[in-house]
Amino acid sequence: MVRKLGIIVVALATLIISCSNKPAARAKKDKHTITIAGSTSVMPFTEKLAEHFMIDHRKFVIDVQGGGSTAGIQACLNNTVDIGMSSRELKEGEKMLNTITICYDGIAIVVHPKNPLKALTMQQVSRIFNGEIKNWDELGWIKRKIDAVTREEGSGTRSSFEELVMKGRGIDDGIMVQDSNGSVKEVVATDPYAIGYISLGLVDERVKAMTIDGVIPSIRSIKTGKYKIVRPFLYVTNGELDEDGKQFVKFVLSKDGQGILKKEGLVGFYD
Amino acid sequence: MIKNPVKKEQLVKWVLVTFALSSLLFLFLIFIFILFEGLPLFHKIGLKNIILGFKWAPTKGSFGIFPMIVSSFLVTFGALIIGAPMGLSCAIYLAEYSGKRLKMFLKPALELLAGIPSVVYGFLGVVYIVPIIRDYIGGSGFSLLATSIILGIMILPTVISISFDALMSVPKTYREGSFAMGATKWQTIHKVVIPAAKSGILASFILGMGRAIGETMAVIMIAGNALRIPSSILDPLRTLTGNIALELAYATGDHRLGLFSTGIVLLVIIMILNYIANFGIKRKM
Amino acid sequence: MSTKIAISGLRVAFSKNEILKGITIDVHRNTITGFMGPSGSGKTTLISVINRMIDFEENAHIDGEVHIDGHNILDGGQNTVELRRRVGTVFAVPIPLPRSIYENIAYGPRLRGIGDRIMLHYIVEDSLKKAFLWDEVKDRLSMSALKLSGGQQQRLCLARTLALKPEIILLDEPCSGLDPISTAKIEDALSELKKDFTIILVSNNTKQIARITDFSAFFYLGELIEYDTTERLFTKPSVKKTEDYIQGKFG
Amino acid sequence: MRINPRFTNKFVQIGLNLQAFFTVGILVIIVAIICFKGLPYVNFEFIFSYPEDMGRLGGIFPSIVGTILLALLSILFATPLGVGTAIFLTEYTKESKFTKIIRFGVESLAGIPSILYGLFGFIFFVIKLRMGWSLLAGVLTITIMILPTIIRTSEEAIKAVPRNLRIVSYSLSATKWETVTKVVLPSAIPGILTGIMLSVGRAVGETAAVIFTMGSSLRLPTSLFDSGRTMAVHFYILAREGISMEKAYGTALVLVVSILLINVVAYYLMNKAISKYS
Repeated sequence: MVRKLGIIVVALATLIISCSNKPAARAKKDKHTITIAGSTSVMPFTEKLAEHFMIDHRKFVIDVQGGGSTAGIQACLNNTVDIGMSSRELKEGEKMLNTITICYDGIAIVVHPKNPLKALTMQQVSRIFNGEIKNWDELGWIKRKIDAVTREEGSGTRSSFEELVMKGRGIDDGIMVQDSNGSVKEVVATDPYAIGYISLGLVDERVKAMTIDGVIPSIRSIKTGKYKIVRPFLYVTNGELDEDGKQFVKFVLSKDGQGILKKEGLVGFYD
Repeated sequence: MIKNPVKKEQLVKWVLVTFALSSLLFLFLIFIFILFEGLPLFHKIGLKNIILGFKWAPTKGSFGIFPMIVSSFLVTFGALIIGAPMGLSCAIYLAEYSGKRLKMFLKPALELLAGIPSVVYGFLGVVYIVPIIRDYIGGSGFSLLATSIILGIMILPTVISISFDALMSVPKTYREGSFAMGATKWQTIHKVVIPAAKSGILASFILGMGRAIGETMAVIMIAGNALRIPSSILDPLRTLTGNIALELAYATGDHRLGLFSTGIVLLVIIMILNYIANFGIKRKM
Repeated sequence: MSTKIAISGLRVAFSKNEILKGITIDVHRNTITGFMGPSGSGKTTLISVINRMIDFEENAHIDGEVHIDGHNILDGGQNTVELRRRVGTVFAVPIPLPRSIYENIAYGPRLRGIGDRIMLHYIVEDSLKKAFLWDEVKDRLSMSALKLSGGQQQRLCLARTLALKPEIILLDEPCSGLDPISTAKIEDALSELKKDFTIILVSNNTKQIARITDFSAFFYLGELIEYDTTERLFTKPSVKKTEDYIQGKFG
Repeated sequence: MRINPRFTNKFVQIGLNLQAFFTVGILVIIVAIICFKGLPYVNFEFIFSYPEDMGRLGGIFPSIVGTILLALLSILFATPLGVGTAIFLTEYTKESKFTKIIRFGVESLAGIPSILYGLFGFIFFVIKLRMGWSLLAGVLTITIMILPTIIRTSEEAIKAVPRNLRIVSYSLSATKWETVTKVVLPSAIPGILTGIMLSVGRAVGETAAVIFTMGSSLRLPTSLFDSGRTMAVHFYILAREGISMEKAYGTALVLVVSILLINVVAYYLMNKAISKYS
């Protein structure tokens, strides 16, 4: 009994010690593991790409994690992941990383399908999120409070939204906050009086994308540069990628990979 | 295996002491690491600016969490307003009115439900409570009211179980004495049993508060997480726990430190509540 | 006849309450010695000193010396585990361990490191035979000991003690809760056992003491009133108190 | 005005009856909703196949494995620590300042909300010890979280073992440790198992502490350093991101049923432990 307990204690201790130098250990352990983490906006698409990639490359294991753009970039800087995902441009202090733009994504302003309004101006959107416009009747609908939903501090989508739409105005504190594209969409899809912003790739029949300044968000309008609320989806790497990573990135940028992204409503490099 | 029994006994004792100390070590580590991460920000920004500050914009240098402290207390009291009377009357029913068989069945059944994961409560809140509030009362539904209802239900098992034990531990002679003086059952319960079990019932409320204030995932699903102090029960709000869970995965630098200072404030509140429940009240029992 | 246990000037107090007030007595090898006296006389406390089970009582203060084979067992360096192997105890209420009959008997030998199955089996059979229980349980050794009757349980406890191969056996009113038949069986067993062991029988039953012991001691309120051969003590007690007790005038 | 006390008495009795059934009703409804909504989607395939398209299609097999691994490994670590502590507190020491401090530590650990365990696990195991989001980080965090439950239930169980059995064991020349392992623990096992089962239930249902330490990778974890997703986390993500309500209900059903089963076993063992000595 004593011995058993002893073994357990020793095992526990060894485990804790052995994992303090784990990144190196893992790199050696399995040659074909690629770890990717970061933006929750990019994550679902990366997962899809990985699923397809692994069908043809059975020896590969691709580990895709969320965490957010900033966390992904930090993890990349610490070498805890092979590839970081970001849904915003790099900031000062992050610029030493290599970036690979895998595609572009529009940010759609979405409302519930029952909402009769079809178009807003950029100005109106920013005033809604700034808290200046509080009721739908100010925009020509019923007398009912607007349930605006934003993303949380630190999100790449929010950071792009602030830069492209708010242009320096603050987002009001009274506005609801959700922590992913999916949860924003879920609120908008269930609340007829809600408005939010999500990745264009996630827009489906459950939510309605608004025309902004007369332009409907679509792959075409993004390509032609008419739709302005667009941000890049980036893969960031710290120095050169290893061969495994290169193979995956090559697949992502290939016609097949880009085709998958296009099917998801993203704007790639092929037509 | 060590043959000398005396030496072996000594060894065993030391191993067990180490095991017992591990709990203290873990508590210490938790405190140290949360404090270590969060305190530098208190130093940098100032205690007052964090605890009494109204603006939370960690990427822009504002770390005020006063609205979240207020909101945490609001949902906790909201949960108590809903859960305490329901839980207490359920406990009174179980302890004083129900038959032995029903008691044997209901009490464990209620306690089993304490095991239902909080995310399930949150999910049902989103699917059922939030739309009902939105359609029939107003607002977006993601609100203080919805959160209080869900938390109120979540603390029921805690309140029921501990109040029940407190009521059951009131000696039979108290009741018999009261009946002998011609009191009705309710008069006995109301004037004799409840006062005698008062500290246990209070402890159940405080432990329920502890559960409500610490709840996270269910809360971020239904609270709406807005940063302002709600001005009505239909407004969305963000609790301390919600703040941590919403932003932890994303945060770096000062932002992360800000979440750890949120953690410190939460930890302090919880420790005070636990202290009151465990040492202030139980001791009198 | 040589001395096995020599107790001198033994005082035991719990907090300020003195239970034994200076006891001096010699117990002889291969005899049955009866300790008798009304409740509160300190006889149970006395035997709990001999096997050092008194260590588990809180606030016990012990003074004096208890020598077994010339060695003071109240010494700080005494190995109590070893002592309890040499001094076996049977308690007033039979307390079988919640396991099988076989495992109850084998418990002690196993602790001493005896793992050999044949050896263990021999010890179990031998001990049960000596306790006059073998015939009743030989077919159901794997049955839970808790299912035995009270009398059988007490003989099981005796057998369990015998399996330790002790030198001394302390019995604390072993027959207090038993029917006459079970009592007779235990008494028969004890009379056989004194050939190999030194036995101390604590009892409030003067007739039992008279029936089976060689020496008797009478205790009263923590003091040893009289100690002699059983025959002499019961026929010509030198103290009036002893006579009154034996005749059942108090107790 | 004075209301007739007999009337009040009857009134209160009826009120309490209704109230109690209302409360029980709510809780029954919760379970019923999960069952009825989830049942159509739960089948052999759902349980044993891999998820596709982030869980929109397919089953929940990896999250079931992740849950089992997390729960089993956590109790593997927490049980010796917890039972050892309980043995120390009950058998090896008298009540003193020292035991008071340890009890205070245990009580405090029990009161810390899971998000703070998540916060701690994240900074300590994931970041400082560089485990990354991994099964190991999750296991160690949950180990600390369930430790108080195991200590408290084991202590109760050990205390319930009659003192007589210990005395007998000592009288048969057992040492303290032999007495503990051969007599006390075997008798206390049902009670200890109750604590373990309750802890398993807690680990299975936990989200906040798990998501920040074990991560949320949908892969089947194959080593301690792999990230993984438990059923509770999977359910949370499915429901919150609106990926699939059907799969969410299905997952919720599997989750709730397993927790209820675990708790029922715990109660069964507890009753067994109680009836043993009374």
